[in-house]
Amino acid sequence: MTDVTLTVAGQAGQGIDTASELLARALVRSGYHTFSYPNIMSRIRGGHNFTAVRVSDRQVYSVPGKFNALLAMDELSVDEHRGDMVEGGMIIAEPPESPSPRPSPAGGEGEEAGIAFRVPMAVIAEKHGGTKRMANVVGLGALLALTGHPATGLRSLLKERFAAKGEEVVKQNLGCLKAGADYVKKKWGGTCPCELPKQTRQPRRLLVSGNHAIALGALASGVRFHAGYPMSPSTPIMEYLAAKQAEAGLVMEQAEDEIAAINMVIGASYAGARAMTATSGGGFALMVEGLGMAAMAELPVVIVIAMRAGPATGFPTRTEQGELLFVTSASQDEFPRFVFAPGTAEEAFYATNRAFELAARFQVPAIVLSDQQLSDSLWTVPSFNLARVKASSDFDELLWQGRPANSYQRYAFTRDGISPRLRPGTRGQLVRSLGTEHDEDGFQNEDKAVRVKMHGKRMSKFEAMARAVERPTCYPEETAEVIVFCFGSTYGAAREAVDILRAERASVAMVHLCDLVPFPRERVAGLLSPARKVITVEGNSTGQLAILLRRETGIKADEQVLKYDGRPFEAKALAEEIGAKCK
Amino acid sequence: MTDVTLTVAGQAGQGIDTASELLARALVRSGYHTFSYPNIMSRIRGGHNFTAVRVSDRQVYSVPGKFNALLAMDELSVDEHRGDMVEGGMIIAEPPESPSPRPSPAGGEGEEAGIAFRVPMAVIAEKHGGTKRMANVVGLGALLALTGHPATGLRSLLKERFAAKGEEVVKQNLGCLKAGADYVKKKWGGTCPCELPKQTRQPRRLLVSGNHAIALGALASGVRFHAGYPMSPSTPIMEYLAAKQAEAGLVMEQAEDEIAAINMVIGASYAGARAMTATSGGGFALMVEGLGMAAMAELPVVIVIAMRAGPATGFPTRTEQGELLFVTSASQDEFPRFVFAPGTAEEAFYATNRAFELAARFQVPAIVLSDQQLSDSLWTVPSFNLARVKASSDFDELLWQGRPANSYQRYAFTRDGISPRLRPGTRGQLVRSLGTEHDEDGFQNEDKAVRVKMHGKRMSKFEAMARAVERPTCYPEETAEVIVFCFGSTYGAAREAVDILRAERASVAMVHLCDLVPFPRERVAGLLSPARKVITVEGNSTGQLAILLRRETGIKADEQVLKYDGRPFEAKALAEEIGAKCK
Amino acid sequence: MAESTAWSTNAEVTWCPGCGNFGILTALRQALAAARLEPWQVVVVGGIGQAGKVAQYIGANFLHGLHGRAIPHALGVKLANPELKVIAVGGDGDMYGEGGNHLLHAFRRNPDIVCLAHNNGVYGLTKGQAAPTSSLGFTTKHREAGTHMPAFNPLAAGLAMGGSFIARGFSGDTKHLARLIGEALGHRGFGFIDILQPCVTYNHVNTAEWYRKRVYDLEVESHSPLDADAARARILEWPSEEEDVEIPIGVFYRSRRPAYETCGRPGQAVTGFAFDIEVVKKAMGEFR
Amino acid sequence: MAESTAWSTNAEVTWCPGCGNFGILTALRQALAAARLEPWQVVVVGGIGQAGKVAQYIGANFLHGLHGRAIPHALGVKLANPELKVIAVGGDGDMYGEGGNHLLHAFRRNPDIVCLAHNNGVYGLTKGQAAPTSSLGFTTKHREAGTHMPAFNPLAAGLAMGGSFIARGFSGDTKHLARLIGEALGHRGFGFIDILQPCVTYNHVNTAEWYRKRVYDLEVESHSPLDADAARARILEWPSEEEDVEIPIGVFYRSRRPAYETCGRPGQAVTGFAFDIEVVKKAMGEFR
Ligand SMILES: Cc1ncc(C[n+]2csc(CCOP(=O)(O)OP(=O)(O)O)c2C)c(N)n1
Ligand SMILES: Cc1ncc(C[n+]2csc(CCOP(=O)(O)OP(=O)(O)O)c2C)c(N)n1
Ligand code: SF4
Ligand code: SF4
Ligand SMILES: [Mg+2]
Ligand SMILES: [Mg+2]
Repeated sequence: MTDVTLTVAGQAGQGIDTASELLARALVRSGYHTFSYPNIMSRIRGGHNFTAVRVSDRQVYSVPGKFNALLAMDELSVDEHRGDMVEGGMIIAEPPESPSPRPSPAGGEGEEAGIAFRVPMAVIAEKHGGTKRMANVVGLGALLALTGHPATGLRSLLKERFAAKGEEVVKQNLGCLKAGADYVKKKWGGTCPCELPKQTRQPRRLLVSGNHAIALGALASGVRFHAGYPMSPSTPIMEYLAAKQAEAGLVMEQAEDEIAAINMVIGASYAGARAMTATSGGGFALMVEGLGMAAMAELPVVIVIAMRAGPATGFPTRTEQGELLFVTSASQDEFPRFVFAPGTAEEAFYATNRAFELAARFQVPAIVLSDQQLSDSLWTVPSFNLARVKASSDFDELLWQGRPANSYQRYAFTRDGISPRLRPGTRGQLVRSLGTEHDEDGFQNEDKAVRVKMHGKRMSKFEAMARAVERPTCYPEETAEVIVFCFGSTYGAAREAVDILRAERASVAMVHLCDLVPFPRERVAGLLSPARKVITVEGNSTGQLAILLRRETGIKADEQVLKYDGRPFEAKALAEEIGAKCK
Repeated sequence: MTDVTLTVAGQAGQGIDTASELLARALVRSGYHTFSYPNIMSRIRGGHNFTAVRVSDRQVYSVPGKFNALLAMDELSVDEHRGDMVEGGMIIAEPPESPSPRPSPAGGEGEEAGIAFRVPMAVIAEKHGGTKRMANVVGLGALLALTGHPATGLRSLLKERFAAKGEEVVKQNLGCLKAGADYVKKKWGGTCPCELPKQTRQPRRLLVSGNHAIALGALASGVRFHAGYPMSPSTPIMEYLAAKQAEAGLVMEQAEDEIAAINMVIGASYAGARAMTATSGGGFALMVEGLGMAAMAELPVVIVIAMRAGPATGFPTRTEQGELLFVTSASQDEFPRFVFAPGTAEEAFYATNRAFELAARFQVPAIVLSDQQLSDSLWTVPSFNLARVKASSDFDELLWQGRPANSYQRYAFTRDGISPRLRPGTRGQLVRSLGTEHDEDGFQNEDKAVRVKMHGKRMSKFEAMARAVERPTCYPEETAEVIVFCFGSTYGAAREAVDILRAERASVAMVHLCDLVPFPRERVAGLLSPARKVITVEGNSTGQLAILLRRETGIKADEQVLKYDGRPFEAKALAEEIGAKCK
Repeated sequence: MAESTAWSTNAEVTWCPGCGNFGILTALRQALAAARLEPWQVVVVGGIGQAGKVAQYIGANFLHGLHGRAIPHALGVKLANPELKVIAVGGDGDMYGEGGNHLLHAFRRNPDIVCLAHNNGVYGLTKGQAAPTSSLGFTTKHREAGTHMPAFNPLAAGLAMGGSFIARGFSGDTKHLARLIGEALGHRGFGFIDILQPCVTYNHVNTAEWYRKRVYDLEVESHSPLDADAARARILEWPSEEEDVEIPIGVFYRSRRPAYETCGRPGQAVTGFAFDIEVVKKAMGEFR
Repeated sequence: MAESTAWSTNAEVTWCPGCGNFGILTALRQALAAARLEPWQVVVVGGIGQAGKVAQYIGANFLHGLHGRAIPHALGVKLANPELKVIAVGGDGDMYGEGGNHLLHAFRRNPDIVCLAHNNGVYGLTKGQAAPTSSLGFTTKHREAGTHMPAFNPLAAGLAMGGSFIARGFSGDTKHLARLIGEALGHRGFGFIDILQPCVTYNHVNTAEWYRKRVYDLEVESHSPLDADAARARILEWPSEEEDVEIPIGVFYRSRRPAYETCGRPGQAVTGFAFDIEVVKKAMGEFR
């Protein structure tokens, strides 16, 4: 079994993203599974960023522990990650300009785990017709050569990627790639500190970030309107849909602020468009009033929230799961809503589709709760199955043809609390929507009996909504002595931790909750009965999932694993923690 | 025992507020307890408003059932409240302009409970030098005469109230009052359908709205800065502090929107002022990001939220308790906060003081959760005891005298997580506050160890905060078989319902939670053990207090009484509901 | 063409007797009736306040939204379905206070939306606080010292932001106002009208009388709305402590700019449920 | 007087090499050093974005707040303690996008606050989206069609709102900018400076070169900042597709208006814990 980690590190602006993405994609195309997590600072140039690309022949879901290889674009990266290398791991780095004060990493020197391969990447890049900025491609060439993996995949990828920039650029890139490989082959020919053999099967998989999976999920659900305001780590969703405007016939509007964004979405939804916005916790805080407006007017909206560490501006580019309870009860007074917290990019795609479908069906807001780990990581996923995607119309205009003029009642009382929708602009009918308490016709009404009935109508949807959500995922079985509960992107590490523990013969299983509101109460209660011990694992400091579990089922988690340092869980460390609490 | 209800009803703009307030105040001065709840529509003129003034020789806390007297300023009010009268209750109204289609109310006519006293109030007002607008004073005169209560109190009140407008206006008002009394004395001399005898003891009590009690609590806590944006039912707090600016040396700033308001408050708090804002749920929704900012920067702020029915614009002038869970977890990520939900105006005064003191001591945000019933009602309260008020400084400038220049660390790690505060402008020291994760000096920092420590520092306050809050109120004892739990202004009706039930020999007691976050977990758990049955009573549709109880203690309420029609609980109806659930 | 009565509704009108809003409502109904529009083609988006209630009093589609948010709501409607005639209505607190940012950027965007701002110089529904348009020194019940800010000048803001239709009406001159709204309805772009509206209950400075004495019609003075400099000068005409001048009403400025919903947009309604699955497949393929 | 070095901090400056922000930082430090202020007398309030980081780079008190909220934060500080010298700093996204409403009303209020808006025509920290000041047609990585709105003109907005100090600086002319900031620091009122700032990473239209070729000093052209009409005309000078004109920098307009914190206010710091219990007793008595 292969499970190695190739890390690209350096300053913001040194092409860490590109290099690591190209590397991962080439490997995915050749049949590997990958998981890349970008560790980024809130700046555009300089500082220290690194992306660890985990590569395996099985599916991988979480950040690695140690690195097998490091492509260090600056010396700081070498210093920073020396201690992260596996014994004998390779470090590809520039020859130090001046001998560093600390001993430079070298094989067998005892305290250093990494073996240094000093490659003058910038010089080589310049020599091969490129600029210094192509040093990363030289590095990639060197790295790949040292894994013994064929460079063909990367070569065709570079060709595709730079085709638009002209042949010259393609040639330079290919030249750099080759020169990097040649340099190491010549100097350290035959060394292969981290082997990545060619895979035999090459299924058609995608390499996609969580954000892009969500955006694709929206496209596959017929999204036609997105208004947003940039906010890390959600911005790529809006950027992606902006780029797709013409092709997909959709409107992407960058608003002056988040309040405008959500209220435009509400307007578009009223008009009849499938509408969404994406933001992070701070932007969502500004949308809270709009959330209630959508609910009161019974207009479906989808809000994606990619959580980052807070409070307030917090850690703009780092992960956390601190907003579960917030989104569950945000906005004044009460109304039904959906909350989904997918665990992987694949689940994010389908959960986004569920969000659109169920929001439309029940005419309520739906929230997709992502986090920086899920949103920013690059995931290897099987091609999304469009046959599994639900896409149905929320309008039945035919219903209204031939009806007496002006007979439409936006908030007609019905058996299931759902009043048929109509688009404004339908001949002879008027559509009245509002955020004030109202009667069936959609006029403001202060009567208490009307209030009780109308509020009841809205709230009554909740039960059917509870039946419409998906059950939690149990892995690998339901009868273990210890059950680990988690939500969102903690799934990956928890799942792998369970594998590790079970390999050590521990009776542990896990339950991942994606569909959190309405809470799958019975199902979870059922899962708990045979369990001896409940451990919750989440990326916050108060144990919000544990609180939710308790308030919904009365069950108190026996143990909690909490993390709030802005970094994702690591499977091995998590396994140790869980293991310790199992005893 | 006296417990009667005198209701003033009519259109917005007909002086319902003034008349009912004068009536209540005169009765309080003469030794009665009163409770007035204004039932208002979201409009300035017309429509139908009414204020029921409950008058008793014992303390009263909640809206009445039936009315003993009705001063109806228009015929709609007569029609509207016919059915609300006790048998033989009196209705003072204008002679109908045209005979009404329905039989006009008269004593002994069978289906009508009220006895009509037709007084041409407008005509009398105009005859006595006043304008039509003084019809309400004529009505008051008539009403008081029919209770047999001396008019001296009301007379001196009118003198005080209109002194600033000149003697002529005073004279007109006194004339109208007397003319009203004379009219009924002449026509129905000797009739006294609802007696209000002179009280012997006349303790110095206040008649104050919940909003004004909160504003006074703020003044007594040294508030020096308020920024706000008008929103029913909180607006009177801001209006009151605006009027007190010069006298109390404070700044009241009407902001362009709620976001500006909370962020000004944060700026003022940073500068060192005791600062607050007041709003309703919709305005608070817009302040949610600022709440997190205050928390991250560790700046004390006090936010008063007067809840109204929602979602969205909902019922702008009606009551509800739908935001308990929202305020408990509002804003991104996690931080400690206080939440107080006082039950009476008296409690609101002291809770506001607690909010200021504890916010300052722990450098955290504090929320005072009021609702339209608490905020808008007029309460009879004993003079607030300023000796019970805590008012201590949150700064110790002396500490920094003689320290080396530039040695101040805003976020210094301390044993209790509380770093000494300093005002910017202190010679030789710099104060750095921010909403991004930071080190002790107050500089942005992305290190994970620093994050864990700094987040831990903030969160660590929670335990001491939990020790600082007040215990829930038990009434009248702790060992009953049934315990009713409530929060906020539901207190009054619940308390009276318990009285009613105990008078019927039911073993019922109640617990009122004012200090809700940190939740008094042990105390509540302790209270629950001997109880056979837990019933929660709250003004919302999902049972948020029950959810909070369960998530904090694991205990599930056996029964819930929920109300969400925008109207407050009535003691008698509530007693019946609780009684039914006791069985 | 729809009759004028078709533009009313069953909702009880809850304004104070004598309120300037009645004149605006009448003018709007007349303008709609004159504009050859059918009620179902029109969406009125209202903010929260006395002014915003207009949404419920016009017999058309309505979205009666949040305080301050009529413009983003309206923009969402218009971008989603450019075929609808969209009218955003709100008070001066709504449009210039809570929603000030949206108004600024609406002028820049220039969507084909009519925007009516009822300028009564006060917060009516919340009982008489100063509004952005309250004049300097305007006192309120509880604030005897008066406001300390010069009044917000919405027309100047519009001109500064590149607005394409900048007008002022007066609720007391319904005929003129109806014509103005008609012009705004005909304009392809952001048709903004600040409407002077007496509030008989809370604004005792800018009364109907006060306005009636001072307003004059720009057209009569043969002002050319194509002349930005002239517009700039006219916009500054407002009575002050020092000088009691007349108040111009009419179209101050007008220009041709493409309507926002036609700029780089699908150009047709994106409402309803229909999309091209092939686009999704292709999009997925790009992640290989 | 504090030395210029006293105005720096230990925080690592995280801007891209070549970023225009460096020039602004230098100019601000120079202006502060020249202004006879002590660091502890100054509060820098920063928004969120590349520009807002200035708060952490100036060796003074700072409140580094929320995106778009530097102005209300600053106003709170100033109203609570008028003795502090308060400087609000933010990007064009910060000040004109998210915080646009606050800026509008700050011009009206006229607090004695210096406001520096780093105008790089782009959202820097979030990686290159169009900002309100992006020029019409400005393309971004993902939006090849470009923006469809004319650029926000902050100076025109300021003038329309009755701003009392309206200026433009250029990060590439530190000396001029330092003098301008010095003037704003000396002005008793809202000292607003829009600062042209190249973003080497994301704005390839308005580069340092582009600006350097075009900027000219208003003072050299003997523009009088007391002449509002002249200011209005100058403010419109900006290169367009049709005409490539020069860009004026300097003080466009200046007027005397009382600073807001002196209007009907306690007039002194309301910070710290001290209040008159007698006032409370009297207040209580009023409810008898
Ligand atoms: C977010 C929010 N803040 C405050 C309010 C309360 N509110 C309702 S109407 C209004 C202002 C009314 O003034 P204006 O917009 O001028 O309208 P008018 O009543 O004068 O027509 C306010 C502040 C609200 N509904 N929502
Ligand atoms: C409420 C909120 N929305 C969005 C963001 C994300 N954000 C951070 S900086 C920024 C904009 C940066 O642009 P600008 O203000 O022009 O500053 P610059 O980086 O260009 O100096 C945004 C949108 C945020 N921090 N908070
Ligand atoms: S308060 Fe003023 S604006 Fe509101 S309805 Fe009455 S008169 Fe009109
Ligand atoms: S992205 Fe632009 S504004 Fe930000 S630091 Fe780099 S050059 Fe400066
Ligand atoms: Mg108004
Ligand atoms: Mg910028």
